[in-house]
Amino acid sequence: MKERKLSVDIAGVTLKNPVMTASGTFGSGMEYSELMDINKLGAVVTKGVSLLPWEGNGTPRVAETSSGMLNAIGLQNPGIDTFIERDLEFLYKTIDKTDIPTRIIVNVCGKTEEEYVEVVRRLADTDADLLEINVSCPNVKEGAIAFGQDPGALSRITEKIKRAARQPIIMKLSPNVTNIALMARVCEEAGADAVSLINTITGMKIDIEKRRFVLSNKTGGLSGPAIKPVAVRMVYECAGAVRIPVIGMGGIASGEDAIEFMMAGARAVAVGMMNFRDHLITEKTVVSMIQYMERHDIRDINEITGCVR
Amino acid sequence: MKERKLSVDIAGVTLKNPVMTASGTFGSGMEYSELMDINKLGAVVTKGVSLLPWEGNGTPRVAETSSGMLNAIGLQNPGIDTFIERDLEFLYKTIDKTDIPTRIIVNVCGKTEEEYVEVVRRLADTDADLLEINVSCPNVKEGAIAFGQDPGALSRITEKIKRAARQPIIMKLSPNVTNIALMARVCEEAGADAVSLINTITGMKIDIEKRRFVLSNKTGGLSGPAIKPVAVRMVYECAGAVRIPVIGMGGIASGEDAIEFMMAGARAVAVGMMNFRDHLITEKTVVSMIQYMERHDIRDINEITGCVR
Amino acid sequence: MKYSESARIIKQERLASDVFSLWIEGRIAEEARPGQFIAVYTKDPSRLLPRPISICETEGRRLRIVYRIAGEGTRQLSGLREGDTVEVTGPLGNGFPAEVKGPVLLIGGGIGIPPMLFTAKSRNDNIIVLGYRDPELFLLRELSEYGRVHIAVERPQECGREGSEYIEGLLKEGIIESFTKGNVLDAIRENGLSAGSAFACGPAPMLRAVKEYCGVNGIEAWVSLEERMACGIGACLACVCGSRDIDPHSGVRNKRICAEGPVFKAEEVII
Amino acid sequence: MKYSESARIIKQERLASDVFSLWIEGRIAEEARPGQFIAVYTKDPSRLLPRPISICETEGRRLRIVYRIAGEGTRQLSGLREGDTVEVTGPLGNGFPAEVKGPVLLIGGGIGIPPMLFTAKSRNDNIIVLGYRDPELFLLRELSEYGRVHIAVERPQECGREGSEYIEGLLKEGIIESFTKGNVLDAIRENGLSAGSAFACGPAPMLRAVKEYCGVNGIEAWVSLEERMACGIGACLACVCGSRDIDPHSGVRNKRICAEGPVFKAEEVII
Ligand SMILES: Cc1cc2nc3c(=O)[nH]c(=O)nc-3n(C[C@H](O)[C@H](O)[C@H](O)COP(=O)(O)OP(=O)(O)OC[C@H]3O[C@@H](n4cnc5c(N)ncnc54)[C@H](O)[C@@H]3O)c2cc1C
Ligand SMILES: Cc1cc2nc3c(=O)[nH]c(=O)nc-3n(C[C@H](O)[C@H](O)[C@H](O)COP(=O)(O)OP(=O)(O)OC[C@H]3O[C@@H](n4cnc5c(N)ncnc54)[C@H](O)[C@@H]3O)c2cc1C
Ligand SMILES: Cc1cc2nc3c(=O)[nH]c(=O)nc-3n(C[C@H](O)[C@H](O)[C@H](O)COP(=O)(O)O)c2cc1C
Ligand SMILES: Cc1cc2nc3c(=O)[nH]c(=O)nc-3n(C[C@H](O)[C@H](O)[C@H](O)COP(=O)(O)O)c2cc1C
Ligand code: FES
Ligand code: FES
Repeated sequence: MKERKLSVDIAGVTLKNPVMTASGTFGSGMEYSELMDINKLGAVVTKGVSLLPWEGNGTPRVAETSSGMLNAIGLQNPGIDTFIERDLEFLYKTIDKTDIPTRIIVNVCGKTEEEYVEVVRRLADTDADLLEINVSCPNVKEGAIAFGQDPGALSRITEKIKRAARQPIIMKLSPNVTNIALMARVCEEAGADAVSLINTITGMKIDIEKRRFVLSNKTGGLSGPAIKPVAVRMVYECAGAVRIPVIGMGGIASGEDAIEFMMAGARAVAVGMMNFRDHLITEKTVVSMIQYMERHDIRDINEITGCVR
Repeated sequence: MKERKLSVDIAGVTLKNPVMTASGTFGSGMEYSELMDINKLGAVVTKGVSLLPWEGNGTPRVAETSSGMLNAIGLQNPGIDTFIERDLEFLYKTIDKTDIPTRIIVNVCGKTEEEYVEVVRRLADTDADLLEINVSCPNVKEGAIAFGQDPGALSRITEKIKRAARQPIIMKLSPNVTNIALMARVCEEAGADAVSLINTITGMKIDIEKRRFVLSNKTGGLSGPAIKPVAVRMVYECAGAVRIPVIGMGGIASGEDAIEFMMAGARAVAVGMMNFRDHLITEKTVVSMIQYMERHDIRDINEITGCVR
Repeated sequence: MKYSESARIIKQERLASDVFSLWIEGRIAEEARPGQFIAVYTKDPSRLLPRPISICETEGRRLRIVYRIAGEGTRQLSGLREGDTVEVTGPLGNGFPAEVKGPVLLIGGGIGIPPMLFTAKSRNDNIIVLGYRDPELFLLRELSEYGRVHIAVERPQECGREGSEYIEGLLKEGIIESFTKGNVLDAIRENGLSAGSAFACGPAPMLRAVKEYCGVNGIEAWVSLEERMACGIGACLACVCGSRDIDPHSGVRNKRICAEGPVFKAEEVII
Repeated sequence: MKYSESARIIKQERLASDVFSLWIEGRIAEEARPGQFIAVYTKDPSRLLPRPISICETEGRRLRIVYRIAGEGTRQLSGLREGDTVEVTGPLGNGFPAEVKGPVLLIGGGIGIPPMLFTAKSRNDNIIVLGYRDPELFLLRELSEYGRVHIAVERPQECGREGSEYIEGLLKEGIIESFTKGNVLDAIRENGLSAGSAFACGPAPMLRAVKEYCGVNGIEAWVSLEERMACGIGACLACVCGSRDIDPHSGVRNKRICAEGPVFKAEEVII
C-alpha cells in the first residue's frame, strides 16, 4: 500500500483528513466519544456558542422530512464561559497530541456584532484552532441569518470579527440567498480566511390532523441528503468565486458524498445530520475516502478538490 | 354523504378541484390520458412553450437524488404555433364540456420580454383559461430565471405581459431567491392575477467515478418530496404577503401533502415529479383530499386555505 | 456503555390490534436498566430519525420492546420478521432509580405500560396501576406476576357484554385487584392507593396529574418524558424539557430527555 | 394500452454473477411486443425514478425481464422473492418492426441481449450474434433454440482452461455456430455474416459500429437506444436522442426514446 496524503490545509491549519463534524450535530464530541474515536476526525466543529447562555426554542425542535429533517434548536448553549471551561477542556484532554492532532473549530453565534466580537475575543487564548462564524442560522429571531443574507452587513461583521480574532475565521454561509457566490466573495474581501457552506435551508412542516406547525418555532432549517444537490451546486459556485478554502457540507452520508463535495471545490467537508442516523458515520466516511483513493490510485486528496469544472 | 365543495377560484376562473399538474411533468396530458382520466383534474398545466421551437439541453437531462430528482430539460418545446394546433386542440377535444370543465393553463417561457409578450398574444384567442408565466426556469441561459431573481426585471415583465394577455396571468416564482415574499409582492403590484410556486431549486450532481457532472447542463432543478418543506415555507410566506391567490407545489405526493400546502396558504396545488413515480397520482390526490374532508367534516375546501398561521 | 448495532430479530408478535412485541438479540440487553430506551432506525432511507422505544424487559442478550403503530416507522418495524435485522442504539437515558422509598406505585398509561414490566421485575414492592384506552389489555398477565395490579380503562364499553365478563374473570382469577372505568388517577383515587414513591410513564396529561397527586400526598414521584429526538445521545439538544432550576449541563432551564432523562424527578421538570 | 400495476413475482433467478432473471405476472404481458420495455419502480421511497428494463419474453400473463445489477435500484430488485410484488408500468415504447426484409441479424451486446430472446421467438429467420464481456454466457442456450448463434467474448481468458473446453463443447453440441474473441462486430466480420435487416441492442459504441457496418453493407438496421428516463411515457422530454430530421412530434431534431423509440431506424438517429 502506497502512502496516501489525506491532510488538507485550511488557513494555515493542517487537518489530518478533510472530514469534520457539522456544527450543532455533534455537541462538543463528548457524547459521541462514548461510541467512536474522535481522534479519527480532521476536526471537531462544536455547537454554536454565544456570550451568555441561550435557552433556545420551544419543543418540538425537530421534525422528520423525506430524506432529511427540520431543526429549530434555536442555538441553545451554555454561554462562552462554561463552554471554555467544560467543552474546550474536554476536547483538549481527549485529543491526542500527535503530529497532526484533530483540530478544534469553535462555532460562534451572536445577536449583535458586539456579541460575536466579544465571544471571539474570549476564545483568543484557548485551544481553538479555527473559528467558524455562524451568520446563517435560520432559527433565531435576531442576528445570525440577518447578517448572512445582506452583503453589506456580512462584509461589516466579517471585518470586525477578523480584527478581533486571534485564530483564522471561517464564515458560515446561508443557502437562503439569491447569489451565494457573491456572499463568499464579500467574505473573502472582508478578510475571511475560509467559508463553509451550506447551513440549513429554511423550511416548514404542518401537522394537518392537528392543524398546526410541527415545530414550535413554525419554521426550521432543512438538512440531510435531501439538500445535497443544492449544497454541491453552491459549493461549486463559491469555489469558482473565491481563492480562500471552501468547506462543504449538506447531506453528506458517505465517503462518496464527501468526494463529490471535494470535486465540486471543497477543501474539507463536514458531516451533519447523518451523525444522528449513524453515530459512527464520520469515521466510516474517512475510511471510505481512503478506499476511494486506493481504487483510483490518488496519492494526495487535494488533487481532487475542484477537479470537475 | 354531504355535499362537499372542492371547487376553488383562481382569478375569476373556477377549478372543479384544487389539483393541477405542474408544468413540464405532464406534457399536455396526451400521454397520461392513456393511463388516467384528465377530466378528474382541476386544471392541466402544460409544458412551457416559447415562440419558436426550442431544442433544449443535451442528455442526460435528469438525475435521481435522495427523495427527489434533478432535471435540466431546458424547455424543449415545438413552439407556440404547433402547440396551439396540436396540444391545445387535443385538450379541447378531450376535456368534457361540463359545468366546471378541467381548466387549461398554458405555461409560457421566453428569452426576452418581447418573446413572452408575443407568445401571450398568440394565446389570446385560444381555449387557454389561464396563463402561467415561467420566469423561474433554472435550466436555460437566457431569460427565464434571470427575470425571476431580480425584483425590477420581474416587475417590468409582469406589467408588460399583463397588458398583452387576454387571460389572467399567474407568475411562477423561483425559490432561488433571498426573499420570495418580496417577489410575490412585486408581481401583485405589477398586476399579476396569481402567483405559483415553487419552481425547482438549482442543484448539481457529480459522478465521482467518471469525474464529471451527471447532467450535461452541469446544473439542474431539484424537485420532489425532498424540497417539500422549503416549498411549504415559501407558500406560507407568500400567502402572508399578497392578496392574490397562491398556487402551491413542490414535492406533493398525496392528498395529505396537498392539504398541507393549502393550510400554508395555497388556493390550489400542482403535482409535479411524483407523476413520474405514479402516473395516476393526481387522480389519487383528489380522492384522498375528499376523504380528508369527510374525516374532518369540511364542507368547503376553501376553509382550510391559510388556516394555519 | 452504549452500542450501535444491527440486532437480529428473535420474535415479532402482535399483542393488540396496533401493539406489537419484538425481541431482538445483541449487546445492548446486557447493559440495560429499567426505564432506559433504545433508538430504533427504519430501513427506509427516506426516514432518517430514530424511533425511541422503551426497553420492556431483557433476558441475557435478548431485549424486548413493545410498541404501538403510530406512523410509518413503527408500521414498517411491525413488518420485520424473525431472522431480519434492525439497526438500534442503546441503552439510552438514565432509567428509574433503584434506591427509593417503597412500596412503589408503578403507573403506566397506554404505550407507557411496557417499561413498567422491566421496572416491576427489578423490585418486589410494586403496586401496579395500568391505564388502557380500550379493553385490549396488553402485557397485563405478564405484569400481574410482579405485583398487585389495578387497571383503569377509558372506553370499557368497547368490549361489550363479553368484555365485562372478561374483566369479571380477571378479578376472579386474581389477575387484577381492581377495575376502574376512567384513567389511572381515577383508579388510584378509587382504591385510595398510597406508596413511598411512584414511577410513571404515559401521556403528558397523565404525568401532570400524577405529579400533582403525588405532590399533595407526599409521594416522591419520578416521571418518564417523551420528546422528538434526533441524536438520541445528548448531543443535538432536540429533546429538551423545561426544568425548575438551571440545569448544570445546559446552563439554562432545559434538560435533555435522552441524556438527563427520560426519567426525571417530577418536581424538577415542567411537564 | 399501457398499465400501471403492482405485479406479483413468480420467480427470481440468478443467471450470472450480476445478472438476474425475473418473472412477473400481470396485464402488461398480454400487450407486449418484442423490443418494448417496462418501467420498474423500487420500493425505496428515496429513489423515485423508474428503472427501464427491456421485456425479455412473455408467456400468457407472465413477463420476464433479465437485468444486470448496475446500482442500488437493480440491487434492491434482485432481493425480491416469489410472492413479493413490484410496481411496474408498461408495455412502453415501440418495439422492433415486424415486417422487414429477412433474414434478420439479431445483435445483442451485454445486457442488450435479453430483448433479443423475445425478438428471436417472434421470427424464424434469425441469425443471432451475441457479445459477452466475459464467459458468463447468460441466455445463450435459450436463444440457440431460435436461430444460429455466433458469440463474441471480450475477455475469454477469464474462463481459463476449463472455459475454453466449455466453448469447445458448445461448438460440438451445436449450441453456437462460431466463437470469436472480441466484440460482435468482430464476430460478424469474421463470419462474413450478411442479412436483409439487423436489429441491435447494446452499448452505444456497439450500436455505432453496427450502424456503420450495415450502412456500408446495405443492411437495413434498427437500434434500441438507452437514456435516463423520468416519466417513461413521452411526457417529460428527459430521454431524447438527436434525430437526423426534424421530428414531427418534438418540432426539433430530438426524438423521445421512451415514445418514438427505444427502437429507431439507425440512419434516423444520432447515436
Ligand atoms: C423515551 C421514549 C420512549 C418511548 N417508548 C415507547 C414505547 O415503549 N412504545 C411505543 O410504542 N412508543 C414509545 N415511544 C413513542 C415512539 O417513539 C413513537 O411512537 C414513534 O417514534 C413513532 O414513530 P412512527 O414512525 O411510527 O411515527 P411518525 O409520526 O411517522 O414519526 C415521525 C417522527 O416523529 C417521531 N415521533 C413520533 N411520535 C413520537 C413520540 N411520541 N415521541 C417521540 N418521537 C416521536 C419519530 O421518532 C419520528 O422521528 C417512546 C418515545 C420516547 C421519547
Ligand atoms: C429502454 C431501456 C431498456 C433497458 N433494458 C435493460 C435490460 O433489459 N436489462 C438491464 O439490465 N438493463 C436495462 N437497461 C438499463 C437499466 O435501465 C439500468 O441498468 C438501470 O436503470 C440501473 O438502475 P440502478 O438503480 O441499478 O442504477 P443507478 O445508477 O443507481 O440508477 C440511478 C438512475 O439512473 C438510471 N439509469 C442508470 N443506468 C441507466 C441506463 N443504462 N439507462 C437508463 N437509465 C439508467 C436509473 O433508471 C435511475 O433512475 C435498459 C435501459 C433502457 C433505457
Ligand atoms: C440539529 C442541528 C443543529 C445545528 N446547529 C448549528 C449551529 O449551532 N451552528 C451552525 O453553524 N450550524 C448548525 N447546524 C447546521 C449544520 O452545521 C449544517 O450546516 C447543516 O445541517 C447541513 O449539513 P447536513 O445536511 O449534513 O446536516 C445545525 C444543524 C442541525 C441538524
Ligand atoms: C422534468 C421537469 C420539467 C419541468 N418543466 C417546467 C416547465 O416547462 N415550466 C415550468 O414552469 N416549470 C417546469 N418544471 C417545474 C415544475 O412545474 C414544478 O414547479 C417543480 O418541479 C416543483 O414541483 P414538484 O416537486 O412536484 O416536481 C419542471 C419540472 C420537472 C421535474
Ligand atoms: S435527541 Fe439529541 S439531545 Fe436528545
Ligand atoms: S422519459 Fe419522459 S419523455 Fe421519455
